[in-house]
Amino acid sequence: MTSTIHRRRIEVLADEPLIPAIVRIAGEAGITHYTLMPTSGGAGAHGRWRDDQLSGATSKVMLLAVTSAEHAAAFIDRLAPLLESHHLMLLSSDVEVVRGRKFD
Amino acid sequence: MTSTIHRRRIEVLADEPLIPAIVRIAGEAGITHYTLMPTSGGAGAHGRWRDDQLSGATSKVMLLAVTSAEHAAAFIDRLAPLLESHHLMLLSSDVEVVRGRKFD
Amino acid sequence: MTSTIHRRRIEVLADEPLIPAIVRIAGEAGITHYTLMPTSGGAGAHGRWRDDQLSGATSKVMLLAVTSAEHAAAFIDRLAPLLESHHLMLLSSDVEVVRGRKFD
Amino acid sequence: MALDALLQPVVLFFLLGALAALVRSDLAIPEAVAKGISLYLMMCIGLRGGGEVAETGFTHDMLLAGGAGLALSFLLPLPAFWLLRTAGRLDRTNAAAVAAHYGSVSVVTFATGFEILRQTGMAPAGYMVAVLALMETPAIITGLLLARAGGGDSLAPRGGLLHETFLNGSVILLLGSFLIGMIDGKEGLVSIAPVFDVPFRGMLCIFLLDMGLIAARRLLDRRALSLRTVLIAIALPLANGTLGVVVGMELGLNAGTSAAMGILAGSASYIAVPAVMRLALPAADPGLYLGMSLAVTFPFNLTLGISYYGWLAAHLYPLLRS
Amino acid sequence: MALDALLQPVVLFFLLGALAALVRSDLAIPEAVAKGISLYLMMCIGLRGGGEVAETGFTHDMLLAGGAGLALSFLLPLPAFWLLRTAGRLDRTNAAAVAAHYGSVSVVTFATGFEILRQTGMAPAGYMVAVLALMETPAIITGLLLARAGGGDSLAPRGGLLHETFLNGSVILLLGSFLIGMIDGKEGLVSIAPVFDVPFRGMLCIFLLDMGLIAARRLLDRRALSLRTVLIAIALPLANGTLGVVVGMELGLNAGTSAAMGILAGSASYIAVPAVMRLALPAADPGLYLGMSLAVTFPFNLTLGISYYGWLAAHLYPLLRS
Amino acid sequence: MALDALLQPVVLFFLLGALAALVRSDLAIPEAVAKGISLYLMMCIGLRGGGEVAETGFTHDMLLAGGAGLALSFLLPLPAFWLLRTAGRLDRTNAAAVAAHYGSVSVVTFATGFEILRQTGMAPAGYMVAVLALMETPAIITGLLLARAGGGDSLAPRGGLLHETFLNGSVILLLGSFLIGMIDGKEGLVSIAPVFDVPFRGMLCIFLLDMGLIAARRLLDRRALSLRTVLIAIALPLANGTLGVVVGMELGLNAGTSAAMGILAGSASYIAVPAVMRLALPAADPGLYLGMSLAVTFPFNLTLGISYYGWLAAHLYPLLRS
Ligand SMILES: Nc1ncnc2c1ncn2[C@@H]1O[C@H](COP(=O)(O)O)[C@@H](O)[C@H]1O
Ligand SMILES: Nc1ncnc2c1ncn2[C@@H]1O[C@H](COP(=O)(O)O)[C@@H](O)[C@H]1O
Ligand SMILES: Nc1ncnc2c1ncn2[C@@H]1O[C@H](COP(=O)(O)O)[C@@H](O)[C@H]1O
Ligand code: NA
Ligand code: NA
Ligand code: NA
Repeated sequence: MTSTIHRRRIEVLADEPLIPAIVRIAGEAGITHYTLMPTSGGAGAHGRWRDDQLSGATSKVMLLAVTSAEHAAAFIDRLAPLLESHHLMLLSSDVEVVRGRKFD
Repeated sequence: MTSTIHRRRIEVLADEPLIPAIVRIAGEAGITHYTLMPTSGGAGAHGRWRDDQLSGATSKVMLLAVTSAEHAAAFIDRLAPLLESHHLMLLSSDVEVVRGRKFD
Repeated sequence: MTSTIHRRRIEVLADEPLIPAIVRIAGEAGITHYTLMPTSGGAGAHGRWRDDQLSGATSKVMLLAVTSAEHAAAFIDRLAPLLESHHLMLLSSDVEVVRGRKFD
Repeated sequence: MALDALLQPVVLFFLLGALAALVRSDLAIPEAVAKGISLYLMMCIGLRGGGEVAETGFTHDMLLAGGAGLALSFLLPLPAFWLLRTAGRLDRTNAAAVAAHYGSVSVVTFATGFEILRQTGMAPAGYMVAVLALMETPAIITGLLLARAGGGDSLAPRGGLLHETFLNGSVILLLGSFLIGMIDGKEGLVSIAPVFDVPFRGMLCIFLLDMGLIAARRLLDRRALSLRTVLIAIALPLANGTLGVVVGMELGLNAGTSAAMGILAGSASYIAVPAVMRLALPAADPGLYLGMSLAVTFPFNLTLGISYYGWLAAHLYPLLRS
Repeated sequence: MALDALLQPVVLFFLLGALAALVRSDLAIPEAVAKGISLYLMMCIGLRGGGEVAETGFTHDMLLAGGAGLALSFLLPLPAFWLLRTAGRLDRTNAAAVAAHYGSVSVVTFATGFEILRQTGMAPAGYMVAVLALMETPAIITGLLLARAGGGDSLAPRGGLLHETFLNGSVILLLGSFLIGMIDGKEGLVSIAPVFDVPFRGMLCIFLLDMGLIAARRLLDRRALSLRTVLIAIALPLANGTLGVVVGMELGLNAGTSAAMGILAGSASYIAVPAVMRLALPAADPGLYLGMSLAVTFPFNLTLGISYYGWLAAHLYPLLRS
Repeated sequence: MALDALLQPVVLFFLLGALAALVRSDLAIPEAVAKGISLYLMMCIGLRGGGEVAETGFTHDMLLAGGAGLALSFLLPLPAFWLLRTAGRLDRTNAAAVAAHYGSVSVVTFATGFEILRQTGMAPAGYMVAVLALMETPAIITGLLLARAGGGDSLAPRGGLLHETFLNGSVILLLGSFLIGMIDGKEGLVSIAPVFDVPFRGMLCIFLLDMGLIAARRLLDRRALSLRTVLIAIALPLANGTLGVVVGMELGLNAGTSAAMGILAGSASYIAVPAVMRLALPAADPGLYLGMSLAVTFPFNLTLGISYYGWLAAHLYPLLRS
């Protein structure tokens, strides 16, 4: 049976215009591999929204990054102060991967 | 290092026309914040499907809600009886967030 | 309160043209139920990419399958040797479901 | 007429799509584009109909046709329900859901039929577009009554199902475009004709290419379809369509308009009704009602049905008029 | 003119969309299609303007109009900011973000106004398209200065915000199409006119249907909008538009061109500016600035504003010329 | 001719897109729309070609051109493979994958060349569309043989790779539209010409704007591209294109048709082949083969290649005929 290693699964939901900046911050935290997933709508403390590609200002993208506990912690530390001001959602959970090195 | 709090990550996959109703039920369970994610196809006990925007009747949407254990339980209790009849998929897992209050 | 059962949540990110083959392999591992989710871009060891529907050769799809530990292990065993050569990402995590039998 | 009709680009593109799906090609039209075109077609149909009514004004025929359309949409599900329960061996819920589809109408079948009839000099009256819009929803109500379903279901929307039914996007867009067409009249529409009139047939080709793909893929995954249901999905349009033509004739409508009435009666919905049924009768199997209406009845009407309704109207006309 | 303008298909489709959203219909245009059409409209406008300038060549009027446009875009946010701070009771950041929107312009409002003015024989000069492009971005700079925001924000892009501002997709596409229009001239554009000229009005109808849906849905979810902000969202276009018309007149531009200047000054951005503001002033509420510009000002301009600016220009013209 | 060709709207929009990407603007065409347009272009090309063949009927030239096309597609990958292995220093798998792209063809390069040749009075024969379709797939087989790859790979589809290859969506749509064009003939297509003929050039502009964005963005992320591979991506079209023109001439095809043969031989696939290669040769780097074909060869052909093939054909013609 293939052995798996534990890593952190980090998910950040952010407005589309903010994604390049968040990717940059991830890089600063040592996270260079990620996947972007589309969303179609939602609701939160700042009201409802539905995907709007017109200006892109109110469409949100989910950034998924699987990484080591250290990098995850560094990323969270950098992002934490921005969560409230930038209406971000940050999730962190446990995940298992096969090729451990690939997700450091 | 930023401290994180444990919450429940609830995911519900449902046909697009059912989403407003499910959002309503979530609200009754005290869950008012959520994110909708698109899907492009799949297969289950009721056969294969691929996204069809024509009538929307057979395109499915994934509703993601991060909430407290109590609200999650209340939501699951309300949804459980509908899972089979409405071809829903309900997933619940552990997740860590930074701003605990925001996800109660 | 509705009782939930633990299952494995398997996620595989793969180039669109590979999905049918991966679905086939999942079937061989006893996994016949799955959901496909779109992605819009990302970066990894093989560089950045953004969704391209022109040839579909460089757009990636996330396959989500919730299943029993055994089936999950069988699937991972079959997929492990292909991960590197086919630029796949395989994630496995714990998830709770209501109707256990449905996710065996 | 049959063969000519079959060899028209619109039909050939449908067959091309079906063929591509049957040989399991990966050909696919982006869903967003297909959806956009289907909305576009509704705007075209609505504007065209409204523009013509703006010229002819309200006529006696119009009221007759409207009343007949409403009646047909309300009543056609009843025999269909009976047939599906007996010959089709479906349970009450599924039978009711399917019956509603056959009482309602298919916008694209109507559009294609309209084009084909125009080609053969049997252009239907413009007000039939209004009849089309009128016929979309009543069948849903009959279907729900047959299923004994109400707002009882805990997922049924607050406002009740009628809201979902009458404010369905396709209904609103069709009626709204029809009104705009009536307000602006043909002259007022000239400036937008390059979009909503001239390219209509061509756009229909692209849409039918997609419909061919969708229909054939449903047929391949025919889990829900049995030989019985397939046969019924051919018998219902024939019966309903014939009835529609005869009703039109009896009301004194001209041949083309009666043919259009037949097309409406014989067609089955795959946009408005499925969306409501999924919500109102979740226990009903979408694979069944979409399989029957989209994978069997739609192709049948497109390839044979329309020509038959046209032929019937053309040949009954002299008899009934003499 | 007002009523005629209101009954044009373009406006009626906007109202249809708004109505559908208000009655909570599920009607929706796929985002990809809406985005595609908005890019298409920019290409059309750019090509048309460039083609005309290629004929007229650079004129004195053109320079005057361009300078005036730049000045208006830079300065209009100042009084707006003051009004939003005092009467609107907004904090500095939100006031600055909103002010930037009103200094900038709305491409679709301009396009619709252009069509309506042409219909009434007041076709503006082609170079106003260049003025449109010039006016999109300066207001953003003023807005950022008013908010005292710079690259300080840790999420601000490396290249600073000016890059985001001037290389915004809509700005590039508009200017690029304008240049292509100038290079190829009207003759060179003949072969692509069937796409970029003839169908323009019709495509605008589809786009405005979507705008109606978006605007009304924002209005329904008017969490961020107060009566004060709604009133300001009507007062600003009136004031700015009037100023724009007068400035155009004073510069000796003809009536139609002055009206266009009024439309530009009176319109508020909902594409370029929100995208930059979301990044530059994250603390500002998108619900507020998009609510005001998209849900209030845009419909106001479309239904009344444009007609008013045109009327004003038509009546001031003789006075000032005599 | 070169400069004229460069200043045509189609090319200018490609350059605009490339420029926007190079300055890192966020301009982007929704993928669904781009995909929709690429399918539309294939339908147009197929219908047009089929319509013309319906008039001319099958000719001796047609068979010659078809045979030559097949041969070129099968054989061109061989010298390309050798060049990529030696000068390009690529491993067997990557060399084989890239070689297959250059044996196959680019539909949009052909379409653009067709338009440019028509402008300069060198309209190629309609049957070249059939040759285009014939040339899409044989090179894939040669490529797979060169890579010594078969169904061995555990991910290779059940039906083997030939299914993927010959039933690729673009191949089916092109051939299907060609057949429909032949069946209905030019008269039969008149009613859909407003969609599939008149707007062709304009739609091509929008598509090329997107291609410019995609190509330039690939170039910016040229991880996989070395100077060697870039030079080869320019040498191959020149060599293959010249060969194509000469072959056409030798077969006695007229200048325009020979130029089209050169365009086909000189162009590289970026739709059908990558999709199959990703599946058949997963070890091959998509960044490499898409980078070469899309980011280097496509722009080269569009800006210089097409004009060169046309020039060559125009000048060789008299020589060979005398
Ligand atoms: N508890 C939650 N669960 C799922 N999504 C959330 C949650 N909270 C916020 N979001 C998403 O994040 C977006 C911004 O959150 P907020 O800043 O609270 O408006 C919302 O519109 C939702 O799409
Ligand atoms: N075990 C599973 N893993 C992932 N997705 C599932 C699973 N079971 C069901 N689904 C999704 O839920 C849909 C409805 O499930 P069913 O009611 O079993 O047909 C399926 O079409 C899948 O998209
Ligand atoms: N650690 C990671 N977290 C999230 N997504 C990843 C990660 N590694 C790889 N991916 C995704 O998988 C794709 C292929 O990975 P690679 O083979 O490393 O290029 C990347 O382009 C990403 O979209
Ligand atoms: Na019917
Ligand atoms: Na303004
Ligand atoms: Na080639």
